[in-house]
Amino acid sequence: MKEIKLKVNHKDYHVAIEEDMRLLDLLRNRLNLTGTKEGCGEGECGACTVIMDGITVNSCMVMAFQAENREIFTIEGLEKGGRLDPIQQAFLDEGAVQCGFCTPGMVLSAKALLDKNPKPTREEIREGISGNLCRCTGYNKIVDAIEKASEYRKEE
Amino acid sequence: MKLHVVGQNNMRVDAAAKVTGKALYPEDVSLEGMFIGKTLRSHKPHACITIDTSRAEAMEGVVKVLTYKDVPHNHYGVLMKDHEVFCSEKVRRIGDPIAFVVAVDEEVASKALAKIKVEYRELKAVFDPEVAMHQDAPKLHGESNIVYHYKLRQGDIEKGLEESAVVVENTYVTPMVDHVFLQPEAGVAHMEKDTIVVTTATQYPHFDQLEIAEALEVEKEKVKVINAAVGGAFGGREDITLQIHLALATKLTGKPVKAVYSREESFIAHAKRHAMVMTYKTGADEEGKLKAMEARIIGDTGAYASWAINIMRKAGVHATGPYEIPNVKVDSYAVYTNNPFGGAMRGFGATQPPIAHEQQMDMLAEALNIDPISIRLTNAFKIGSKTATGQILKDSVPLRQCIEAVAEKLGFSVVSRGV
Amino acid sequence: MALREVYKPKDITEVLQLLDKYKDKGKIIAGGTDLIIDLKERAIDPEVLIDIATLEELKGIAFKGSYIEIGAATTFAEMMDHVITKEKTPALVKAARSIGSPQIRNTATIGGNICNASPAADMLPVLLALDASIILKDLEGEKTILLEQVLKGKGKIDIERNQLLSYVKFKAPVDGEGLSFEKLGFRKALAIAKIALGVFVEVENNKCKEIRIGSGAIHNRAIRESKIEDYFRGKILSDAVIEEGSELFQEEVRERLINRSSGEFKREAIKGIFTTAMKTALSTIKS
Amino acid sequence: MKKRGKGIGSIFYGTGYGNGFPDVSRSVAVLRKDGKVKIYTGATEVGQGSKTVLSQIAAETLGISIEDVIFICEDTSITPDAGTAAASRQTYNTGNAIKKSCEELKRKIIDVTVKASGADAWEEINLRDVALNHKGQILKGEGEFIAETTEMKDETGQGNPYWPYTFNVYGVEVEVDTTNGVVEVIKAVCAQDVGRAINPKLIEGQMDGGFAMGLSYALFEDLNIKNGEIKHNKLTNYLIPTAMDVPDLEKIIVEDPEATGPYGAKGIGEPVMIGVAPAILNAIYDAIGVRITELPATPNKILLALKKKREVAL
Repeated sequence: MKEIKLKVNHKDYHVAIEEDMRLLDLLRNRLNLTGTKEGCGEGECGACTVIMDGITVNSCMVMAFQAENREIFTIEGLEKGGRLDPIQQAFLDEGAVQCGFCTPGMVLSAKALLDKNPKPTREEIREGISGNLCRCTGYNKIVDAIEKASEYRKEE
Repeated sequence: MKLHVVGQNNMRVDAAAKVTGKALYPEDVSLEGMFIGKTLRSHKPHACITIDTSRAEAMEGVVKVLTYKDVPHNHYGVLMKDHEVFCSEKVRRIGDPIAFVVAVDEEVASKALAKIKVEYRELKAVFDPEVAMHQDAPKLHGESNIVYHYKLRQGDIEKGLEESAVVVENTYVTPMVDHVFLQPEAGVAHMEKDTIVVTTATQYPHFDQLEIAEALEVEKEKVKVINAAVGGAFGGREDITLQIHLALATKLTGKPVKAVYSREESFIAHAKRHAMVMTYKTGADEEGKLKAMEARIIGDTGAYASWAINIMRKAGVHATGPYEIPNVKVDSYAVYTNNPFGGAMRGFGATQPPIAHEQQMDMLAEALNIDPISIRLTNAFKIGSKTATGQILKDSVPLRQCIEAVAEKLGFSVVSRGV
Repeated sequence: MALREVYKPKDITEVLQLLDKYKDKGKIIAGGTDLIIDLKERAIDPEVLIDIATLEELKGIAFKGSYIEIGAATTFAEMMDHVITKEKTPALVKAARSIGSPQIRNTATIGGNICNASPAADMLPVLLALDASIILKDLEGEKTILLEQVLKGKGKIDIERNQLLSYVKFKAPVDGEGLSFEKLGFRKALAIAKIALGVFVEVENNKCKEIRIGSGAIHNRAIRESKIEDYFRGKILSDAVIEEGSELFQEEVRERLINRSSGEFKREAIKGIFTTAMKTALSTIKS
Repeated sequence: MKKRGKGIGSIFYGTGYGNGFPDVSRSVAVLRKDGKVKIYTGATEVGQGSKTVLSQIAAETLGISIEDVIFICEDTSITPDAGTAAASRQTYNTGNAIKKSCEELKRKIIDVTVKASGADAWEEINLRDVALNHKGQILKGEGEFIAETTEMKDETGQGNPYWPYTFNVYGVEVEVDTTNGVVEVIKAVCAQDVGRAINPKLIEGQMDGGFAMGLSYALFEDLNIKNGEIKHNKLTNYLIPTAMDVPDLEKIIVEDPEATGPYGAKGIGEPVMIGVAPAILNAIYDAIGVRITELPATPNKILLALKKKREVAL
């Protein structure tokens, strides 16, 4: 048992963890943020993607104790005042959501990509989400949505 | 008829909950005081077994270890009841469920699995469906491994082939593949007075309800299936995986029980697309008009039938492709082997034959020096066409329109054969 | 899993003390992208994890005289964006970019890639081509050793349990020297290398003065293909010579992988990927 | 060397369980106190979009907006059985059942309002008012639809196993690297017969998803089963395409309304996936003159087939 402090979605947490716990287990089981999903447990599918200190990581490949004093963003942290983030809105507008299991990870990869490269080409978008596997959409409408999101973000 | 909602790009009614992470998939559901369940699966393809769960049951934190002895009616299956909820005497594939540990948490459940002793007395196994069809091959269920044989006959195949200017013969092989829906199987079961409630992700909640009720020998109304958000299916969630295990566990312990499969367990637990060996002989006249098509399709349904009968029938009906062929002979078989079991996957038996018939068409075209578009337009179904089963296509047959649209967009023309 | 203690040390000395204290019960974790899978599959069963992911002393890329030194905890994403690697060793950037996915590149480190010692590791062929060395520290001091000498086999690396792989260093390529990286994978991302090659070549008055070929996924570890190197040294690197050398390489691969199911394929494919790697290396030479 | 080739794959697909297997969907439409309408049916949303498409069919039949339809399909104790979310049957089969249940509800509402206010033109009727003023039993309509399918004869397979049939054609252009056998799909077109598009954007999503799954079936996927054991049993060795492996797809929706379909709609969930692999295999042949007859067409299979072709040619 170990106590750690970390910030998740702008909120400070002081939480007890097990030494062998993964960041994914900490988010889902201790903080009940079940929007972050586990699709493979091997760092392959990206369904567990979160943003840690500004960069995307597979939270199944980060130990919980490694998150001490770091800032984490999960899908639940994107809405501001009940209003969807432009990326979430673009995913809805472009029909980029089907079963939804890859969507949280996909949205966060898109956010990290756009934060670094506000006007990416379709190829750059494809590389930006190349760590997020999807079996339903065939990716094209997700690429459309991220293109649309870069326009929405410009207007803000 | 002016339509104002049909034809519109309405926003998906379920998208907002999914894009905000609020949608609840079964693994996201946790109940007060719940136990964790884990399945022990066979790692031998064909063996007689004896099970000793005593050391697991004695472990601290283990609530119960379920085996076939706990199951009122140990048989289930979508068509044939050839599955066992837990294997009693024999395992027929790697991954067959043998026991289900119910424990206070994940770690105890995993440790307990390792404490269950299974003695395997290996039996001769068969993995090649063509070998499995022989009388002397090891049998999995009953007297024969041939689950089903579909016959399609139209016209006179010999005459058709003789009259053909060109006949092309080849064998095509497609492997078993997996649905890889992103959300691994998960479920939570709990009691609401005397009703068993199973929350899971399934393609047919009412059928899961029926199979649970039959296995536990309770009335259907005493079972309620809640279909949480489903993380993709593609046919892979038509067969039972953990639903009966969870229902039985909650019924016998009175406490909520949750199980979540790892990706590796998902790979060995659920059905696969049937592997098929398809031998085709197709004949056409000088102008590329199809005269005859003979196909022998062998489907490997692995250790259990699941939808093999409907799937191999669909393969047989669709073996011709969307073309009018006067003389047709098709035999499609579903055969048991000790491979993982074959079941529904997107296309349900009609996905494999096009790998054959569309390449046969191109080979005929090449032999007759016709381009691939023309040979398809010559034979393509249209309103009034008769299929090989004698069915008249009476309405909405825009196949030629589809071929022409694709040909035009891709700039198809007679192209060199890559020589 | 009997993991009892986890540490996030503030500096290298504290890391070394922990390593010395726990010896084979302690394990370094940086990106964790290989280690956590090993933990899950019980391939390893450490009692103590020592996290160096955020240890500034072990991060960063810098010139040390004519050498470039990379901290072992530097991630592939950092290597892809750094002015020195982008300017001096674009092949190393290409190798980093070919690894896994953005999420993996944001956490996986060059030190981790070396210590995991996968035969198909994407970074090792280029580092071998650069004749890189690694700096190992322990409580007594530090030692510099050629990377090639520590790679012993699949997952086997010759580093003591109380030693910390701290830096990787290699001479920065200069005028007259070229470097390339080529990888054959079955997917455009999240692709394990089927063949990986790093080629360093130095040309002087049109002759091959020095050549180093690092290979991955065609042996039980990343190695230097010395037999092929010997063929090229001193020759004019014409198309015909490259053709001949590539056919020698095919023969070498055929023998080496004679009873491997992938042998026939890799023997066929090595010709094209090696030819591309050679020609690219030559094209990067600035005279 | 990189060589290019084009290929086509055209297929047909009979939707529904088929061969006389009972293919039944049921639905109940209930007028709520606030004038909205609840639809109860067991049809499952697995990601394919049925909850939205079926809500649109209900809204169209009742002349209301989709926001006024509350779609309930998650609980077996309050929903009638509507069969599996499979066989590309939900839009067609349950769509018809929902349309019938809404038509019955509409008839009951008209009966009630004619008695109360004489108005019988549906456009003039305001459901909120009807719900508020109506005192009697709650107004609901039930609908059932059974697909047209007959059992085929055992010996000859003659009969009408499926109805309707849906058609799909893919055309692709591939580039094959003859030094390593890697295939890249550089251009792709899909023409999908839909009868009538209930929601075009959702159909496009199915076409994109079917295309990626078909491409994966042709080039990537193999469980690699040896002696009954799945060797490719993890996402690291069982490969499916990443976003970088799938090109953009040109999508042509072909409408030719089918008389028995709800507003002419047919099922498309499976056909959108089936024409891809054959088209890719034909394109590979067109590029390098090599027939891959055993899936998947991985680089090693293609490279060794090219080698054999060269040796045969000598």
